[in-house]
Amino acid sequence: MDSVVDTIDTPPIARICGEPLLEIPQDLYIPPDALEVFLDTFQGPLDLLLYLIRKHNLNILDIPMAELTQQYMSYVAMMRADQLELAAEYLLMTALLIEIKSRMLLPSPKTETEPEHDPRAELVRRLLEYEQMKKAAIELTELPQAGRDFNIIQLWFDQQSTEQLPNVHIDDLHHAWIGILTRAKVNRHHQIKRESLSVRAFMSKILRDLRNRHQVEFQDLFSPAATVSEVVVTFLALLELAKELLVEISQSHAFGIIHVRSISST
Amino acid sequence: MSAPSHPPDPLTTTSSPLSPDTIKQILEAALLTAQEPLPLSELRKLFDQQFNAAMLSALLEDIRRDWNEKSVELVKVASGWRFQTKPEIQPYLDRLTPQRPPRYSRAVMETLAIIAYRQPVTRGDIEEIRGVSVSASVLKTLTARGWIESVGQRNVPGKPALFATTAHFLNDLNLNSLEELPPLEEMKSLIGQDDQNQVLPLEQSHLATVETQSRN
Amino acid sequence: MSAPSHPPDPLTTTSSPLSPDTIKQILEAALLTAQEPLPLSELRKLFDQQFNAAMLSALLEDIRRDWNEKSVELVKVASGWRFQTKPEIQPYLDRLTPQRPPRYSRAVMETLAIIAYRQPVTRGDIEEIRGVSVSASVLKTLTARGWIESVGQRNVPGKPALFATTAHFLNDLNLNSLEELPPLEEMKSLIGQDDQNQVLPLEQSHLATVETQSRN
Repeated sequence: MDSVVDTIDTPPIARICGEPLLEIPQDLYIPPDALEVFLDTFQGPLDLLLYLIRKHNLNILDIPMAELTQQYMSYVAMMRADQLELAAEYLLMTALLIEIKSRMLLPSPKTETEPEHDPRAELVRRLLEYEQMKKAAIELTELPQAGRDFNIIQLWFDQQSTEQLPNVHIDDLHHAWIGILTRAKVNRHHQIKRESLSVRAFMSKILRDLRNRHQVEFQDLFSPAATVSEVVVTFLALLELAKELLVEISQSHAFGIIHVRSISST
Repeated sequence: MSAPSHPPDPLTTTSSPLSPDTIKQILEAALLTAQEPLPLSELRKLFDQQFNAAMLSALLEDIRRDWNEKSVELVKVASGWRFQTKPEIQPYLDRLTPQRPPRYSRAVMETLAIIAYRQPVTRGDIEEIRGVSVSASVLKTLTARGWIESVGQRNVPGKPALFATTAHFLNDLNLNSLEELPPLEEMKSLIGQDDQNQVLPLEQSHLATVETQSRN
Repeated sequence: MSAPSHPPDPLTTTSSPLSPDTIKQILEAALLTAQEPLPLSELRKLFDQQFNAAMLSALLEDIRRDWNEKSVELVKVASGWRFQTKPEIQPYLDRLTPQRPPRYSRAVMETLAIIAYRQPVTRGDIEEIRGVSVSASVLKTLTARGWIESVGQRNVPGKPALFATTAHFLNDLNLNSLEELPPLEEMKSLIGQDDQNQVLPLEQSHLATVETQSRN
């Protein structure tokens, strides 16, 4: 350590309160090349002050201001000597420390309104509050942290596999239909006639049957299980299809087999 | 899974060899947390290449069996191994991501209504009733949904396709037949009384049935 | 765990009521695939609100026990339930991801601590406590991680933003609420045994406030 100190040249490395500082104070010496690292380890003037107080076992409730100020200024001088980029807050703190020190030297002005006030109180409050947060930060860092100490599980799954399709309720259909009718009524463009739904349904059914088979026998259009009304409706549907020229009904001879053929599929 | 007599310290890999159970645990954890399927080459890194691919493969097959009864399965895909949910669980999981159920446009709904109530109809019929042209995408939407299909062509110039609703449409709307569609009662008020008289007696009885059903 | 007096509505008309085992399977699948911790309210959606929270809680505890021996555990954090790997498995998993998440600097962690314990606070408040200016990058780091957010503005000139921690912060630190944060060290213990005999030069009122806050 001493050998390193010796390498420092005689010109004062700084002036504190006008007094030249010829060498770095022994008790807080750090190798110059480590200074920057050292400075980085401090989060600011409060951190540095706390370090000094704790290192020298100073009573935080009765800080010897002269001693602390001198220590602190040595550091700041050192940092400036090495032309480290020094946060302005360090210099501001120097001013504050000197102010507190000088106020303590003065006889406290006994005013009627204010009780005796320790000029160090605010500094102590800030130091303690900072220390509290500093320790809280260390504890927070030690808490298990997602991604660092454990991993969160999130399995791959295909959210696209079931595409949501619009839901249609029969009432929606009904409303759509009413909408059409209302518009139609307003426009008076065409007259909508009431038609039997079931005939229309059976027309579709017959066409669907014919689509694949091209031609069927008339009797095959009627399901053996069909009710009377189904038979009638099927027959009506067939007639309607014939009227709309969608099917062709043919009979080669009297009482022969009646063939139903889809015209559309030709 | 039986606990080893003294728990192996997973940190000190060099001192005590890992038990197959611990290796499986580590494999599981890696596969459950991985963002991508993990190939064997990656999985070997977990143990600093200590175990060969064959051994890890055997353990992976073991894990696959362990998970057999679960809702999540270990599968081997092109780029490696991964856990994934079984398809049968999907409908439940979908409830957590409620994309607001999409709705069909008015054009789609009206077209569907016309086809349902007036089938079989051509595109021209639909356009005439709606008073506006029907875009191809509307019919495509309904066809893709499996709700309508072409059941033939009308024998007029251009042979336009005739559309009808499908059995799938009835299923999806929880209907047994088209007669269960809501009766168009409101038409009475919309259409003149004259039209009413044209209804056949037969259809009256049919309608009565429909109306009873619709009240269910 | 008592079964509902009448069998719950089956999910679909065809399926039979779900067995507890199946419910657990579905819960597991949902929790294993979720991007965020799932609260009970979300988990109930899996079953169309069919089961009450108490029943699902009991099953979740069951699942937690089922996984006890595994390298993966079910935990409850601020936003709900989630699966995560146990810390002892991390050294293995780290081998798969060469770039470790950055250890946050003291500046970041102190800023985070001040926001966590003193929220809501402005940047000025943080600077006053730390005695140095807070760089924008520190707040940006914490915001980007989703740990802090601006929750409003203080009604003073300049309208500085007020910062608070998020639920995501609690989740990432395995916490259910801010009350689970490590308690702040008492001022008394910071002052030290020897110091305590001294007359406090502190403004008493101030200290009292601080200690009250630390108990929150």
